[in-house]
Amino acid sequence: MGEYLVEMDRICKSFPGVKALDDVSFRLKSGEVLALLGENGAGKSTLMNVLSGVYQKDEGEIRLFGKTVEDLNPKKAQELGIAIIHQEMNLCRHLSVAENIFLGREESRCGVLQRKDMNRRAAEILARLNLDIDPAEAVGNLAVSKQQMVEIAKALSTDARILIMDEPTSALTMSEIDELFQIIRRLKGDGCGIVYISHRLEELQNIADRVQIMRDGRYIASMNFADTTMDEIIANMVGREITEKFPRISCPRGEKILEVRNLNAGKMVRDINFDLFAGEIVGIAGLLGAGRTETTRAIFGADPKDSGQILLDGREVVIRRPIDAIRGGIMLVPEDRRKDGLCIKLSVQSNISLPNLDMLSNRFGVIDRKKEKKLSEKSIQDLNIKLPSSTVNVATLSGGNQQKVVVAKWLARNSRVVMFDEPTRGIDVAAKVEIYNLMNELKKQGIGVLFVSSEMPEILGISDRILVMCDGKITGEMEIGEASQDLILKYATTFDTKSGLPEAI
Amino acid sequence: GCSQGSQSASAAGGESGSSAGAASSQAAGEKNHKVILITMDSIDQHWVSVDKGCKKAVAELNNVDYKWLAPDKKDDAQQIERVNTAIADNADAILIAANGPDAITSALEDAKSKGIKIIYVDSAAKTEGEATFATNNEAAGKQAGEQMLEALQKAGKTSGKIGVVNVNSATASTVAREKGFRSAFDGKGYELLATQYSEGDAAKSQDIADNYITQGAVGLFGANEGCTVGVGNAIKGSGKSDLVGVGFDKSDSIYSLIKDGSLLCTMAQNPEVMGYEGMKAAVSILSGQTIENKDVDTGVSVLTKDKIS
Amino acid sequence: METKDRQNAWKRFMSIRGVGQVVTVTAGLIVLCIVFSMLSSSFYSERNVGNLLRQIAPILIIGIGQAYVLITGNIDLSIGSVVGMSCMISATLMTKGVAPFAATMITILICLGVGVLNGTLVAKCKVPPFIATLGTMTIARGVAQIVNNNYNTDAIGDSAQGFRNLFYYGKTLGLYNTIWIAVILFLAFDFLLGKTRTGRHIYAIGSNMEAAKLSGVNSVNTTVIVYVVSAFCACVVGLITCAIAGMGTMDAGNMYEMYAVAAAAIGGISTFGGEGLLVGTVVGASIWGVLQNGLQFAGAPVAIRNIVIGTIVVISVLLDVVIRKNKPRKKAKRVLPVQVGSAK
Amino acid sequence: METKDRQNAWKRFMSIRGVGQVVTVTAGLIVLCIVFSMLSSSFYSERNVGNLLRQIAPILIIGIGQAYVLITGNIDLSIGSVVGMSCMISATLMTKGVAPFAATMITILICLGVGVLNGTLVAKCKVPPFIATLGTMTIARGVAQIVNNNYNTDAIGDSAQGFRNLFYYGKTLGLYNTIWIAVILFLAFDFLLGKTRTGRHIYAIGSNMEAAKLSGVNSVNTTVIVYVVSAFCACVVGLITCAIAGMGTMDAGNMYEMYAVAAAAIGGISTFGGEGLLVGTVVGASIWGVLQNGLQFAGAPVAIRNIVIGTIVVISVLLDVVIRKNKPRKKAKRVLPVQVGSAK
Ligand SMILES: Nc1ncnc2c1ncn2[C@@H]1O[C@H](COP(=O)(O)OP(=O)(O)OP(=O)(O)O)[C@@H](O)[C@H]1O
Ligand SMILES: Nc1ncnc2c1ncn2[C@@H]1O[C@H](COP(=O)(O)OP(=O)(O)OP(=O)(O)O)[C@@H](O)[C@H]1O
Ligand SMILES: O[C@@H]1[C@H](O)[C@H](O)OC[C@H]1O
Ligand SMILES: [Mg+2]
Ligand SMILES: [Mg+2]
Repeated sequence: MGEYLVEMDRICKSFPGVKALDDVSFRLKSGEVLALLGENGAGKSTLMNVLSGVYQKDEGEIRLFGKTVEDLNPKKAQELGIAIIHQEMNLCRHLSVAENIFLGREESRCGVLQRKDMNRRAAEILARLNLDIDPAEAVGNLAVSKQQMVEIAKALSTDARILIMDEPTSALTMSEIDELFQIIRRLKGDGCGIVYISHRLEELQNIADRVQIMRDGRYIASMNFADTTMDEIIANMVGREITEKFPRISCPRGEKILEVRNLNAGKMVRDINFDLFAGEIVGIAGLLGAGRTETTRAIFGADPKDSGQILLDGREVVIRRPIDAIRGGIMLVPEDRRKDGLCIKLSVQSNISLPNLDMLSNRFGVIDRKKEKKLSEKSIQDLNIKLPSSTVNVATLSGGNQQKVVVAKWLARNSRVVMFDEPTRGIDVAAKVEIYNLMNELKKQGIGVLFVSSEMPEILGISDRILVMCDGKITGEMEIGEASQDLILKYATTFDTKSGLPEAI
Repeated sequence: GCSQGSQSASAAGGESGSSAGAASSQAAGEKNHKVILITMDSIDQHWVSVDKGCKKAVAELNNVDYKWLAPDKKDDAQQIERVNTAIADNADAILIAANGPDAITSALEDAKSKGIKIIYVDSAAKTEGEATFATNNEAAGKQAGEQMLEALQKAGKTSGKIGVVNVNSATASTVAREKGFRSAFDGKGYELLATQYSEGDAAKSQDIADNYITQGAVGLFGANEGCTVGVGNAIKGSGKSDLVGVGFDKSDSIYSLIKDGSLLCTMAQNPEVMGYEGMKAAVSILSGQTIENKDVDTGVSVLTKDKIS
Repeated sequence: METKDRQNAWKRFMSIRGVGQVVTVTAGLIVLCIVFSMLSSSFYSERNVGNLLRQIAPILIIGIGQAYVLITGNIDLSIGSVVGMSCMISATLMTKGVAPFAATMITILICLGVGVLNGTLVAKCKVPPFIATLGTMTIARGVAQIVNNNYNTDAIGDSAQGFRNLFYYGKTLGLYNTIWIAVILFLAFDFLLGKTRTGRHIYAIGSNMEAAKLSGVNSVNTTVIVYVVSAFCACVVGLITCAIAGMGTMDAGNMYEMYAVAAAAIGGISTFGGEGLLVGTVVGASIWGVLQNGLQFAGAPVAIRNIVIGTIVVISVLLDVVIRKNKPRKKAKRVLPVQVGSAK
Repeated sequence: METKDRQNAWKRFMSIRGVGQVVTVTAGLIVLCIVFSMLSSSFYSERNVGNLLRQIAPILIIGIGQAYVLITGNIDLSIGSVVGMSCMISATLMTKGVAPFAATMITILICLGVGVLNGTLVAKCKVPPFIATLGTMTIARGVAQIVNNNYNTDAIGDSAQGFRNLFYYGKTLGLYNTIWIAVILFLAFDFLLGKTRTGRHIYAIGSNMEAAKLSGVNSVNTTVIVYVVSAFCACVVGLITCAIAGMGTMDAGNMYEMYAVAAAAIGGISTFGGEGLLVGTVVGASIWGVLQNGLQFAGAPVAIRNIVIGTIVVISVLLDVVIRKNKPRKKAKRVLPVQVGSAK
């Protein structure tokens, strides 16, 4: 392996109130893939943002290709050969694919944009990634995974020597990930250095040469991937051993709580039928876009239903709006916490009480502050949420705690059914375990738990029964004893012959 | 020097131009009369002239604290607020050009009950004032109409469309002018088109006048300064020298439009006289004298090309 | 440790929705009052204080309405026209012999209709609020004009003296009734916003519409409510305007929607929604009123007045922005960071 | 298969930033013209067409400026006041004997200053655009008033006849100069927006500010540019207004910022930023102008006019919203999650 492309020494970076990076050093050699690992909030993105000029370091030294650089900004970093795929999707949805790829680096002749040229060059880059995307299509019209690939294409188009990928695969399909790995290997062969950040540790064995681990804004360890084990990595990340990754408990199956009969809603919820019993966690597996989110939303009344019945404890409930579901005791912990879960400008207390205000106010709608405080403080305690006081804005909490707030708002009242939609997406190992424990707790209390997840191991590790969806329908159901990855995959790809062949497998 | 001894004198500038040396040679111990002018807005030249007349009188009288409080546009609520302010500011007399006869009445009655003397300039309100110095707007409007009629008949146009550009339907003075103007054409065989309102904005007035011309109008009337400028410019722009434009008020722009023949004439009011006489009357009343003529028509002169040198 | 706790408590207090801004501008208001008292002796006279408060009242009332709308992240440009409509409708009815009470009720009903229309267009038809209310602003002005056939009305007459006293000329316990009306409306709407379920829903949809919906908030109803509140406030100001002049004027309320935004925004209501305290609007409206009144006493010409007011609007918001900048900010993230175990 | 391709091409065409809305409102414009021609014979006369186009020109020009600002997701409320400022400054200078050319240049420079101030407040100081430009709106009106000591100016005089012809009264190739000015500005700014890097950056920051910044787009400069364009357009309209009246009027341009929003929004410029075609503004301004002009010919009273215009503003945007809603939602993409080995 070659010389150092990047040497960062003793970097410090503070945000008001948080020391995000504390004396962190970092090395990247040419021709290597370095996996940068750590819990949520460890400082990975911040470190890479410093390297790519998004943030200015407070202290420390950065050398690129052996030369000290100061005053990095995104443009300068790009010119020096650094490309970054940011953790948050960073595209302009109104602009075309080609316009996004060349944003900030447009080619123009005598002031006139060379649109055709750029479209042609974008098409070449997309072809290199084996992507069938029209460069003239507006990005907003593409599926999320395709958008992610456009971001990757954008990074690659700069011919950078240093490529940073911050969770690039979280929205990609299997074939796209394969494609990405091949490209990474090719770039590595060309002498590029690649920083790879991911919470999906399974991926590492395919590409990682070296790992660096961070925790609480500090450097913890760095080693060759070949010389370490996954357990050692996790222990370093978390600061302690995680004993049980999937803490299953067993309860006797009780009576039937929820019955969904012939539910149809839009194109992605077609003739859904299932039951849910007390004392069990039912997992819903499926491919991305199988219609699971839409199914939970339809049950909850967030989207209109076309037909079908929902029975709770044997009685039919009419759910037209979320409030009907809430009153009936059916809760939904939504998929996208930032977008759907929290009112970020309000206090923790207000967030927790929001769906429960009917219980907290008298018949004139006046809120009983004392009751409100009691309720929120109880749920904060129950869920072990760490915060200075329940009146602080949720925005000031760390992400894991924010997420617990999302859960807390639904557990504060007596519920019969709780639907979790991808509750562990993008969070680290230790936090995942807390969420599993929580679901187990509900199950013990006799509450029906519906658990939507795209992660096969956790579906298999936690559920008592698994439903598989494909193309808006339930295509399979199995007890945990008979479940296997292969079986789930088989059901998950049982498409209607009418609706054509799957686009990608 | 200026304004020793009197705290409230002359913190003023611009709008409330306090007259030079107003307070200077006042006998020690004797209080100045505080007189406040409240106009409809601060925009038209017309009010500037009223203010000029006031200042002229103030300079002669030498015992007046004078302020001009102007709303930034014609708006009843703003005018009422100005009256309230004048009361709170302990005015002895208010010279006011009432936006309309009704709206301001209660506020003025309130002022009267505090012993403040009310003198109307330009436009009176319903509550009785000490005196009024104004144009008889309806008569002046009729006069304007007669000027146009005469010119049209002289040109052999005994029928045709006539357009009217007014400020809005709420300003009593200009509505009266329109009424007078229209009355001049009663039974004379012309078609008076529906009035269009421009808020006295010259550019808007011109768009309206252009459209009238397209509709084939033979004569155009502007009810105040802005309207008249718009009418004159539209006639000028159309290049139709046979169009008859008649308007109200005087300003530099209106003069040049008359000079180059775009406008036949304008009804020149005498705003300086309103201000000058109004101020003098106020001070007389405040010093305990009675005035004879309580309702003075300050008159209009018809300004035609040959009357402007 | 203890001082740090106290410091933190202060910081926390200052960081609650808009408290910081309220504190800053209250200080500004006090400074303004002192300056004007120094510039003119009549400014701080008993008479002028009553007068000043009465001048502030209408701005405060429309400011409350606009604040409600702004907190949901929307805007209401139709306020001024509704003031005009209310003024013209009530006056026209009274000149036609309708009893003041009945005229008032009918006027309120019609104005609330505009609120319902605004709310429906925005929440149900998803028309951008700026455009929706620009449209209703134009329409409502048209209604104000058409109602008495494009003329200001005649005087509403002696039988309406009670009406005029109630809304403007009368005093109760030594204070003008207009001031009482503003105080009562403020207390009522502050209670509604701060202490009730509906109020919480208003903040919630302004902070995150999607999350609020999924928490069972009826976003359409809530949006309609805020626009109805706004229209109601504008309607009351229209009645006051009618009482002031004793007649209906077609262009009453012109530009009031902007004064309302200024009052609310100076007082710390975020134009992006989700935050702000109604008490801020009181301070904002007071600053606005004090400026208008004080600059008149100081004899500042209209032009200077505009320049001063514009500058103060910008500065007051700038201050807030500067203060916020120094407050820790979380970056919005697709993936949420979690701190397990290590969080103290 | 081929028809499907053609369908797709059509769909894609209709889905490009704002094309759909442009097509819809163009149809509306044609209908309006037909209706007015039927209502009044003079509407479709040669004379009126020239006139009408000249009346549309200023609205188009300020519409272009506002469109630029709206596409970045901001708003410019100072447009009307800048029109007034430009009118007063140029007129005052000319009455003071400054040569028209020099007066024009000085006026433009000062107005561009307002644009720079707006852009800086919004992009650099992060003041919400609504408040920032509400402030500069008030300040600029104050400047317009103060410039000639709070009076409208005298006539700009005979030496300025060339100036007046250039901006309003003269014709070139049979068309009024005002129309040519609008056409040239439209072509230039359409080119800038559609064909250059700056134009692309304008769309980009309106679509996703964060992403644009990270791609090296200078968001502050770009924002300043759009506000400068807006101020420049307003300035030109101010010069036209001065040429029309031959004098400076302090309240020139009152409310023009709203007309500008209406023209842009009717023409499909999204008030949320990121999309819209400048050609839409041409249609939007035309609708606005045709309504004003046509309703006068049709003899409609002012009140009816306001109601009609307001309704059309709402309907035009409503149509767009409805069309968007019925656009087929993206069909579900079927994709597989990663499953690379199992965790060790
Ligand atoms: N712009 C910012 N302002 C304030 N605090 C910030 C900002 N960006 C990051 N932080 C804080 O800095 C710390 C490190 O965050 P960072 O995003 O680098 O973590 P990460 O390791 O990338 O986590 P994840 O795996 O969740 O992406 C966190 O406490 C975070 O809240
Ligand atoms: N508002 C929308 N506009 C366009 N497409 C949508 C919209 N909402 C959902 N979809 C698409 O409908 C499909 C079904 O989505 P849904 O979220 O129900 O699937 P899912 O099984 O929950 O998948 P995921 O694991 O991604 O959440 C997805 O492909 C999604 O892209
Ligand atoms: O006489 C006044 C003058 O013409 C002004 O311009 O408009 C209102 C009139 O009362
Ligand atoms: Mg990160
Ligand atoms: Mg989902």
